[in-house]
Amino acid sequence: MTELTIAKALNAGLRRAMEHDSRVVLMGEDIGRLGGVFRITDGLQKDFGEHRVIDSPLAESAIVGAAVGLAMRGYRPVVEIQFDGFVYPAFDQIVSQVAKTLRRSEGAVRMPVVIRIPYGGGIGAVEHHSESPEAYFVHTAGLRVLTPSDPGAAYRTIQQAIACDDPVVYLEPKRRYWDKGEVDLAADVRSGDPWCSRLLREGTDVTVACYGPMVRTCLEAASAADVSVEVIDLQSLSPLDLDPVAASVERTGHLVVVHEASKTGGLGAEVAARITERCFYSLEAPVLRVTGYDVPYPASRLEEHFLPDLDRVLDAVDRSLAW
Amino acid sequence: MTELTIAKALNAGLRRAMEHDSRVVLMGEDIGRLGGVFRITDGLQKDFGEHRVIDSPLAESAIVGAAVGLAMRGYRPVVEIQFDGFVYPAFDQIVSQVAKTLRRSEGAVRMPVVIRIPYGGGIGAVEHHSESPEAYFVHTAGLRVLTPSDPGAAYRTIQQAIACDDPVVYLEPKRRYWDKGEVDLAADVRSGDPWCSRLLREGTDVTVACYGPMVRTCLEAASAADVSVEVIDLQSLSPLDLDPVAASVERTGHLVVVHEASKTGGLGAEVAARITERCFYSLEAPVLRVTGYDVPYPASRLEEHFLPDLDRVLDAVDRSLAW
Amino acid sequence: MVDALLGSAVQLLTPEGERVEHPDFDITLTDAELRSLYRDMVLVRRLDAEATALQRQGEIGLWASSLGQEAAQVGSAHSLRSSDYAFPTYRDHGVSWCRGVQPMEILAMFRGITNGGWDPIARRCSLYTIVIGNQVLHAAGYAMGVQLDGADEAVIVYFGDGATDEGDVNEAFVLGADYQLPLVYFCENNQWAISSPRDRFNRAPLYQRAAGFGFPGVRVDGNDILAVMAVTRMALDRARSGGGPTLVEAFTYRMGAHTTSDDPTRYRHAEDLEIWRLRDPIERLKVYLARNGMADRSYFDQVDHEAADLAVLVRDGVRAMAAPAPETMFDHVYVDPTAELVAQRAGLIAYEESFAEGLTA
Amino acid sequence: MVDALLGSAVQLLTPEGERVEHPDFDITLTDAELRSLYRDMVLVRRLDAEATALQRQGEIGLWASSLGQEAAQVGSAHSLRSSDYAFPTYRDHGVSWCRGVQPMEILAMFRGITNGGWDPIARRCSLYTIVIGNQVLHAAGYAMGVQLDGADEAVIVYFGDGATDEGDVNEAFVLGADYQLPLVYFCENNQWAISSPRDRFNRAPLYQRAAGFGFPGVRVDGNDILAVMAVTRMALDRARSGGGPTLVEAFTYRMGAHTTSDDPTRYRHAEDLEIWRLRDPIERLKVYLARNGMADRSYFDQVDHEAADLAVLVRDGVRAMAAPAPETMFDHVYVDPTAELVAQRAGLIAYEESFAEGLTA
Ligand SMILES: Cc1ncc(C[n+]2csc(CCOP(=O)(O)OP(=O)(O)O)c2C)c(N)n1
Ligand SMILES: Cc1ncc(C[n+]2csc(CCOP(=O)(O)OP(=O)(O)O)c2C)c(N)n1
Ligand SMILES: [Mg+2]
Ligand SMILES: [Mg+2]
Repeated sequence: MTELTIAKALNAGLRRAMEHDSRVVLMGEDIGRLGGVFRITDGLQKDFGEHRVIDSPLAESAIVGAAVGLAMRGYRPVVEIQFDGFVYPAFDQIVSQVAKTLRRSEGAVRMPVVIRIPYGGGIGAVEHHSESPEAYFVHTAGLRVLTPSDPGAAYRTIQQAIACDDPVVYLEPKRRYWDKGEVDLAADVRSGDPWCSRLLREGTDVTVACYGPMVRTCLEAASAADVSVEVIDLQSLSPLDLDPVAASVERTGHLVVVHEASKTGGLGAEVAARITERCFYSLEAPVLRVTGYDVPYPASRLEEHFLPDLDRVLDAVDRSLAW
Repeated sequence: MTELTIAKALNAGLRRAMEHDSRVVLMGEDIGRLGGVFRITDGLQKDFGEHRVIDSPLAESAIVGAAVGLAMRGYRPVVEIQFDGFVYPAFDQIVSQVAKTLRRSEGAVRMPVVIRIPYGGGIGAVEHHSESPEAYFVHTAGLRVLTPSDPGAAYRTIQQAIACDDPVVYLEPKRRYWDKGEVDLAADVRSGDPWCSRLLREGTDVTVACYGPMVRTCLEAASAADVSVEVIDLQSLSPLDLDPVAASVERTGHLVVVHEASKTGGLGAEVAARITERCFYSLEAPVLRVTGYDVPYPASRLEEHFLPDLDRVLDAVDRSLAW
Repeated sequence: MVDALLGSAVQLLTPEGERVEHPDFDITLTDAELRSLYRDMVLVRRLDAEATALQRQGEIGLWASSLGQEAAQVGSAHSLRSSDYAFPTYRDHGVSWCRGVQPMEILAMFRGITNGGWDPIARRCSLYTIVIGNQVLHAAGYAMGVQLDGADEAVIVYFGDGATDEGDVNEAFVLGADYQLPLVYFCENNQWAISSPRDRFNRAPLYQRAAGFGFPGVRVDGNDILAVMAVTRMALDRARSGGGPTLVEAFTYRMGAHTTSDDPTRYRHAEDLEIWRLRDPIERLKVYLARNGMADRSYFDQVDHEAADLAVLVRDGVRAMAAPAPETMFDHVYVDPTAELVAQRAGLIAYEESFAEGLTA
Repeated sequence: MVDALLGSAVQLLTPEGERVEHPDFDITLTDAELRSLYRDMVLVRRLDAEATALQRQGEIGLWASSLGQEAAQVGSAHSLRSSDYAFPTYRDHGVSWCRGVQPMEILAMFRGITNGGWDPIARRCSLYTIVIGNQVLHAAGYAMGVQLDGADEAVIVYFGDGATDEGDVNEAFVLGADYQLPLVYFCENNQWAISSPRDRFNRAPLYQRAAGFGFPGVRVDGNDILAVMAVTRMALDRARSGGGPTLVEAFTYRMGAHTTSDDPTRYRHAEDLEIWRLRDPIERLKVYLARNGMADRSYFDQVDHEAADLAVLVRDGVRAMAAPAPETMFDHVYVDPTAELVAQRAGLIAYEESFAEGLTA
């Protein structure tokens, strides 16, 4: 086991995937010589060459559209969108082409495309650099959506996303890039299954479901709570794996869902709707949501008030128990 | 009162808005000489001139981006996206600019932009012509989203959308364009408030919430049902007006939400989550959703199986009552 | 007027069917090759006519006619090697035909039983792309792959005059120029984007767009199949030999409605068609073939018979084309279905069966 | 090398500060006007330096430096009438400065207390746009409005060399050409888009992009403020008089990092800067002013003093700039808040107050 940051774990995972399969090519703005603005691809162009780590033009639709074409040719493109707020120019290619090509071609043309996006707030950035767009992708049939929450998961799931024959929107919790954790670099993880929730902390009173950047927040909240909180990292946002959540809620009777994205139409609504349907007679309180507010992501000096924090999670835990 | 189709009611509403306010300009592909592929703008270029009914280039981002600039200049642009599936190239301008400019400018720059989109399936069209993208817009803070369900509502709400100083995504249920209904052309409706649900049919056993093209389906289901079904047309998808739904559910104890869009991450989830939180002790069954499946919109000869119909609504009503 | 617009367009066959010289472009074809060009154009036109009729009869939902654009499509597609790859639009029946896509495969989408219709990898011809401009980026990405493979292949991508307004097409020009891709951008300038006339705004000639991005552009008389082939071949050869991309603007005319849903009388004059009828691509080649003794009456008759047979095949085939089972909509959403989709699929089947039971009960 | 790249760029002042003639462009300015150009460039550079320092001290979160691009920005913005409208990027502090935007208004966004900073309508200068290329379409739409109004106004929009890759910018070229908009596309080609060098791919000169869309493009020495003004003025005059759009490519260099988050040593050589230091836009004008007796030592000293005062004002001003109350994030999401937002706002306030109570209890 090696101690790595999420950033370095992703770098190691990308390297491993490229070593394993020569059809894996990387493409994105500034990912080559610079190694990406977050250095996730650091050193990869030097080691794999300009033909496999491709500095793209400043054009997101082109990046994703070219990935579609590369996949049609049998490549496994892994593209980087520099920041969450810059994925929207590529939205058309993602929704109309990446997500639908397998279906349209009746299985003839696979889209093993990974779209890496650093997402979420908390780093004091300017506008458009702190968005949480996951709900858009989760609502889009044909896409898979993954988000790791610690270095070990990052190392595993980035390789599994690349090995997957379906398109994967891979959301990297940028404020956690520098969080450290143990990674088993020796393990061959490609064949593992990332499409599952992870029970990260057992508890008996309330279940908290979260993902990506909010996982650490929720684990901290659980440690600080004076009740027993079970914490589940959803990890796979599409498809959702709610079996562990339902099983947990059947025991606790209480569920709180936490995400940074705005509340209305966010993933919390889907989790709430499904769990309520599955666990109608177990729930002792409605599923509560702790989320960003329904406002454009605010200027950075206000973001701490926008982002769910430990106290807001605990507050919801209390409200659920007091229902 | 005059009997009109939704298409003609929209045309009359647009005409009225243009007569009333010379800052209202229309822009879109083929909307001028041709009058739009659905003829919604028929005759308007002839009567108001090429400078107010502008045939645009074939470029959706340009259409919406130009609308932003026109609004900055004090105009009230009403743009047409030819079909639902072609709004995605404009998604970036909608999410990053249309939705955020008022907030970014701290109120200095208003965005009275209306983005008209014929949406939904059921007309036997080829791919990309039957999408229901409303969840994307509802999740985007800063946008308002409206969808009319009958000619009277169309005539009223299109004018109210244009009179609104916020940006409005105006979703027109294309399969209902030719549905007829009574319209009061004499009434001055501009100052009315479209941001509300409409109780369309009273009932006591189950509440059905729906919108746009599904309203007629649900009304027909209610007529056919052997229980008493209350039907509420949400009409304003953002902001949602759930007071009438909550009031209804407190009486019926049962709620079914119906939409064409895919289930996961669809609007039904939000309605379910909110109503469950508000009416936790009144609900005798979980909120059930009748929706399109989580697949890309299918080829047209399969669409009748994808789209919720009268029987699927009744089936959900039964399941809710039998819970 | 057309001639003025055609401007510097490459021409090897006049509208009257006379062979002319061009300083930069030439082509030599055998009589058999010339005949097969004629044959393909006639058959594609017949396919188009039948499809239009089938739409009127309600057998297919929509049809986008290729009428008048046969030389541009058949000529360019004939220039491809079988190892090359083509990305057509929804109107390029002449292209898919030449790639070996079967008539029923082409019609399946318009009948509404699939959003695809053929195996794009086997045919080396992508499915029709409906979102304007999207496929131009796919072609650029595919060409990047060809380049990475070091393969002796070229890629051709089709799009309309209207499509050049879209961001995607221009971003694809950037990709082509940046990476010097083995790619031919083939723009069928048929003068109309639905109701929007190309010359409405006195726009710059489309082929000139290329120079601003850093690669050559050339305008060809799109109703002259010899010129189309000469220009496209040269562009494909350039592509394969590492010379980078070329924009070919085939100057032609959409003789029909935009699609069967369209009513062009609302925005263009019937007279405008007359001038283009005189420039018909099939008649032009026919006159040339006949005048030069490359084909005779019996050959033309034989082709007409083939066309009549095709018409029967198409009519019968389309009517026989049944919709797949409803639950097939759950196939191929993902390579392996998710648990949620397995459940939704089962729900649909059970639901449909409940009616069947109801009926038998 | 730079000179080779500059190619046909319009120049009126050599890097050595010598006035030269150009066959097509000229400009006559009073000594006072020339001095004010110098003054604005010096002040903008000082603002830039202070902001960079404040970022290092953690007082602002990020800064995008305009270092080296002062002539392009100040020269073009000085060419505007007050009734014209400007659409700058995040780097165009020289532009916003000349439009009368106050230093604290510029810095507010970088300090993270707003995503805006000033009233764009009052300043006739839009807010900085961060999504690359978006504002070019806004400018086109705004120019459509100017045209509809029949107003004697022009619009200028700024964007970088990298931005020309984006679909939006090219779609904006289509709009400009189609409607012959009163618009000047002002591209600051500073040779870099973060780590991506402009000449990486031997791309076509940027100003040539215009011709392919049907309007003129011109390259100007972006470090020569006289040439920038001469070219921009002519383009603005053309725009106002119905002549349609122009693309101006100001050939310059990004002397600093992309932003304070960037580390350019990873992708470019320090030596490359040397050649551009010799082409410094401020020094060039200073030499010209001094050599021709248009300004003397005392004037230069006075400007330096003004710059020092500005620095103090900026430092103190930024440190004093407090974050607004948390609940202001709910303001101006809609013109009138929705019921849901009223409730969420109340929830936030109550929640924050619960801590205050906790503290006092
Ligand atoms: C992104 C997008 N916007 C709008 C449409 C609707 N539409 C279909 S064809 C067409 C015109 C296309 O014109 P052109 O590119 O010249 O091709 P042509 O139909 O003439 O072959 C339009 C606007 C679409 N399919 N995709
Ligand atoms: C749509 C979008 N993609 C990516 C980015 C991230 N980004 C910010 S600046 C920049 C480079 C811009 O280069 P250029 O247009 O030359 O302007 P310059 O910064 O050199 O002034 C990039 C890629 C962005 N802001 N917007
Ligand atoms: Mg066309
Ligand atoms: Mg630059």
